[in-house]
Amino acid sequence: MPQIITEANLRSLIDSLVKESKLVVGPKEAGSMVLYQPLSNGADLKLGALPRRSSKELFFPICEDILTFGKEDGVTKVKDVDRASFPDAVLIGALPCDAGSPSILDAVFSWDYNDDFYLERRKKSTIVGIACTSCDDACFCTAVGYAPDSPAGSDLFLTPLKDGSYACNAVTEKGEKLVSAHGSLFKEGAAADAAPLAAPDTAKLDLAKIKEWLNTHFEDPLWQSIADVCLGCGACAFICPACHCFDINDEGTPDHGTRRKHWDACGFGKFTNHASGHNPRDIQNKRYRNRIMHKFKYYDDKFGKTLCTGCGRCIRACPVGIDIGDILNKINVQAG
Amino acid sequence: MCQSKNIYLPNLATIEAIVDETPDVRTFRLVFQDENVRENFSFRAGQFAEYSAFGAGESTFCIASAPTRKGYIECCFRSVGRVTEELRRLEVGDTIGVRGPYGNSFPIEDFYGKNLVFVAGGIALPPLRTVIWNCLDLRDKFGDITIVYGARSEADLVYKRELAEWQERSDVRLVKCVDPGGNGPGFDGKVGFVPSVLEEAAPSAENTIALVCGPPIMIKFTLPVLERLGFTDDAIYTTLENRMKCGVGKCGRCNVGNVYVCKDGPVFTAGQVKAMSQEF
Amino acid sequence: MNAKAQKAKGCGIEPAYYDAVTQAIRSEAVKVLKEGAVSAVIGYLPGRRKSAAVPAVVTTEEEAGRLIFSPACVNNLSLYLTKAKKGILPGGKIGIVAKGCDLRALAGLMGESQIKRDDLFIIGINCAGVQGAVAAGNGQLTEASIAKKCRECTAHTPEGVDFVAGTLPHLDGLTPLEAEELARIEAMPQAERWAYWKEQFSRCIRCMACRQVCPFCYCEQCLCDKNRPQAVESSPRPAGNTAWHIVRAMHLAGRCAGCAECERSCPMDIPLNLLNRRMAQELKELYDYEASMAPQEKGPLNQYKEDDDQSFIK
Amino acid sequence: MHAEQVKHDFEPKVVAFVCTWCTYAGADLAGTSRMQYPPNVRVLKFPCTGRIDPVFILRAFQKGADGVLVSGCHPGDCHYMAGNFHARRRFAAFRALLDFVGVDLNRLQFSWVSAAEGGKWVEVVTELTERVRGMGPMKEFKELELEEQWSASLSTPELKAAYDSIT
Repeated sequence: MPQIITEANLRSLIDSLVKESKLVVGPKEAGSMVLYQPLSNGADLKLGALPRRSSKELFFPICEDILTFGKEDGVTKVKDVDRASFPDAVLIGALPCDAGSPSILDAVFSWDYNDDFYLERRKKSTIVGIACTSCDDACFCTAVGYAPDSPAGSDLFLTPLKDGSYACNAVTEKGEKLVSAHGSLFKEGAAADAAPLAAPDTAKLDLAKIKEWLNTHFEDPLWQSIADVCLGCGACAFICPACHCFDINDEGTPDHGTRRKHWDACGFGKFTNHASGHNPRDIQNKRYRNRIMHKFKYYDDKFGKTLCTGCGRCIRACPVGIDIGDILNKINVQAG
Repeated sequence: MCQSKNIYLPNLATIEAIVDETPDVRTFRLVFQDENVRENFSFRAGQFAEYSAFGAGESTFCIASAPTRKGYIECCFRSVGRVTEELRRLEVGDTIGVRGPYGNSFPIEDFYGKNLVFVAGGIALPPLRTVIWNCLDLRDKFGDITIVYGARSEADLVYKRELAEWQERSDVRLVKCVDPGGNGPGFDGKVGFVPSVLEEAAPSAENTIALVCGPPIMIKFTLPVLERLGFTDDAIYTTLENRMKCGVGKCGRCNVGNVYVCKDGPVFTAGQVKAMSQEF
Repeated sequence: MNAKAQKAKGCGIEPAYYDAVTQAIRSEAVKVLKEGAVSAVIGYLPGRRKSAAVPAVVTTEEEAGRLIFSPACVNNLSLYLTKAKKGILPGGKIGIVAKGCDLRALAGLMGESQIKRDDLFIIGINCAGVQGAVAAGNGQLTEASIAKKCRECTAHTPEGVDFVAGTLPHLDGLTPLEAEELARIEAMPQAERWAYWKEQFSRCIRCMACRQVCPFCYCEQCLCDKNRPQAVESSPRPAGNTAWHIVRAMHLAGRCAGCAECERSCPMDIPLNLLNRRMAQELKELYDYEASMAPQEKGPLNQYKEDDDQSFIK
Repeated sequence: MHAEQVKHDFEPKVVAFVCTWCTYAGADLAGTSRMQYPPNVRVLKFPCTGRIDPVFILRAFQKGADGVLVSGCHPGDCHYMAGNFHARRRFAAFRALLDFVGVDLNRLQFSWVSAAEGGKWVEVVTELTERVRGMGPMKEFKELELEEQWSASLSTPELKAAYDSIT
């Protein structure tokens, strides 16, 4: 028997999680848009819209302190950040294209060296995904192997039902725990019919074929044609659920300061600039190529995963209308 | 409080000695402050570290001292940016941060019994100097050792005292050179660019490994020379020096194609470099 | 906020108007390319999505025949003539499609000696308006989807261009939402204004789209990328964000052409054009300077008069 | 004889950006003439007011200044002919911008002080210092320094201490 939770109870669940001093993050109205933000109560949850930024920032904050330094009586000291104080978190209402991203990023943050900032947050969070019921012409999750009802990455997955309640599917132990700890809010019973799911208007892409094409088309006129238009801003990378490049910078003085890790983008001209002035990716052509290659080839070469969930955010955000879905389609066609 | 390691947390080290190699290149001899780290820090020739000037940031340099010499490490840098200028302001006794060692290394054990040719240009001698001393400290394990080293001008030659020492030694053949116009009166080396001086010196490729390090333009012209001398791609080693921030394969800026230079490199054979995406 | 203005209703602009402009652009672009008068035309091509158009540098008659003008043609193409995008254009005279607001940017760039009028063939558009940042998906221009800048446009008709595309339809007067918002913020007590901007800037993610999309941000080395000394913190925290946006507005004061591309391209919907407008307003009041479609030799901040106001100086 | 020093609860930090030809010499004159003025002011000299980038003023506020003074040669007296004329326009615009984002302009003072006006220097500095003292610390920018995006906010004692050290 599946577990069912009504919408009112879902909001009550948030209330009680907040009471348990958990950090509850979910889609919330923020001015003209919806953003994943900490919810202070159940009423804050705003479902049915794709938040402007992805939920990756719960695990990989836009900017975080990684250590502090300073001088005590003239002696330089370095202090670690107390990661034990990272709060237990529940990400609630994450759409499949967002819920899926941490499981992609786990690989890079834990190969050989463990980035404990990411991993500690990851360990302490439970992801409650929700099936997606609305989409627009930028969505292409189905093209890259996700789906509006894909529970990949979720610990607990909610499917909206026609009667306004949600069918709950515990995907992992974390999800089961969440349900059993708040058993009174869930009830067992026959599920009503599922609400109609979003249906992105894209054909499934053959990612293996695309990768094969990328293997042999490091030099291709395609890159130049995109680079001519691309402005080299970081909008696409920053709102992407899977982009994970970062910069490390010191702020403050040698006497009192903080070392911070913050988002960076491979589209920026200075990203790879050497101190000598030599820049391996000196033109936009190479930088945009790196973006596509990293997502659909390099990451797969290294970690066996594609670095894209098809959320379409980069398409909506691009100031000059560069459309990664369109580019992939073109490659797909060229690859035969 | 028990938590797992913060991979971005540097060890503190004290600057024990400062040597000015050229007007803008400086060597630090560093000693770790923590006794435990001092005792246990070990690395292999070719590995690099992230050095921090607190308040300015971190910069990536190779560890320039030989792994065979314990108790300290050395780094060598040219002041060109925010961090290196801040480092330059530091004095003996000041504290800097060191994270590492990171990356792969030269497979020295595989070179046992072989002749070695070192080819370096300018500020790129430090990554090879660690290997040179490593090999000289185990001198009887190797055959002939030839060092071809050049810089723009006499003043730009780094490690001048060590060059003199190598020149004195009978078991090392040192060919030093400067670019045309960079020689002062009484310069005792050759005048010419590294690739042509190397061609002239013509070390035998027989049972020999070549280790090349220098600016991209020098490498570009040196590889064909080595090929003409009979070196195969697998007998040529070089290091890639890309911009890095994390040093541990996370931040995503040092990659050349699917190769993370900070983890898979920085030491590569010429064959490996040729197989990479040509973007470095 | 005006409730009537928020209501989605037709702007009274027929799709036929955009079709006519499109046809005019196509035939002129094809003509000048064929004659060899220009080596390339910078214009708009349709995107895969209805609500998107993509800037393009077209060099063949065939491509020129696909150029469009639609409510999705939001970009200020003058950006592609600056050194920020150097290397993408072939040599020789370049054709460019320009709306009135873009034309002011072209004039500004000419005033700053970045481009020469003689090197350009300008296809001006009698522009009825384009869509705003959050566009409705169907590509139709409605009162809800029209860009804020277009609601109070004073540059519908291009001046000093080589060719004018389209005839301006009748335009209904729209409420000047942005001017109202500007007045509202100006009327706030100072602490409230600080709180307003603090909230806006805190959303900034430092993607630099506002800088990259601006035709006047063509510096090869932006002050904000410098770290010796570091003028503005590079990390996307409220402190550095605030500094960045103040610096940006200041560097554009007296130069900004009012195309509002910065605000449109901001993925976090920060009302950046309010800053630009406030500066433009101040410079108009103080020095009677306005961005115009005709190049002006000097901007208000690189000239002076001996009797300029100095009542604020002791 | 030194005047009796009054103890205040709050000693504001005032940063003065001055041109080297006029105001710096004027401040020097005030010093050599043994005129008394509040020690709260930190003087930074520049070749010309035309070199004083608005970003310096911003930076001063960010790094803990409670008040900023910008001072140079009288119009017509610029060592470089027109530097202060250009600066005048730029500062007029910058004031408007700061006002628009909600910075209290009472914390920012511009003045012309010539090399002969030691007395005016004392007057300007004293007035600004006392005015800012009355207004209390410049909290706005300092608070910004404390703010984080929600995903990064932490409140460990170490971080708090690091922030508190911004002076």
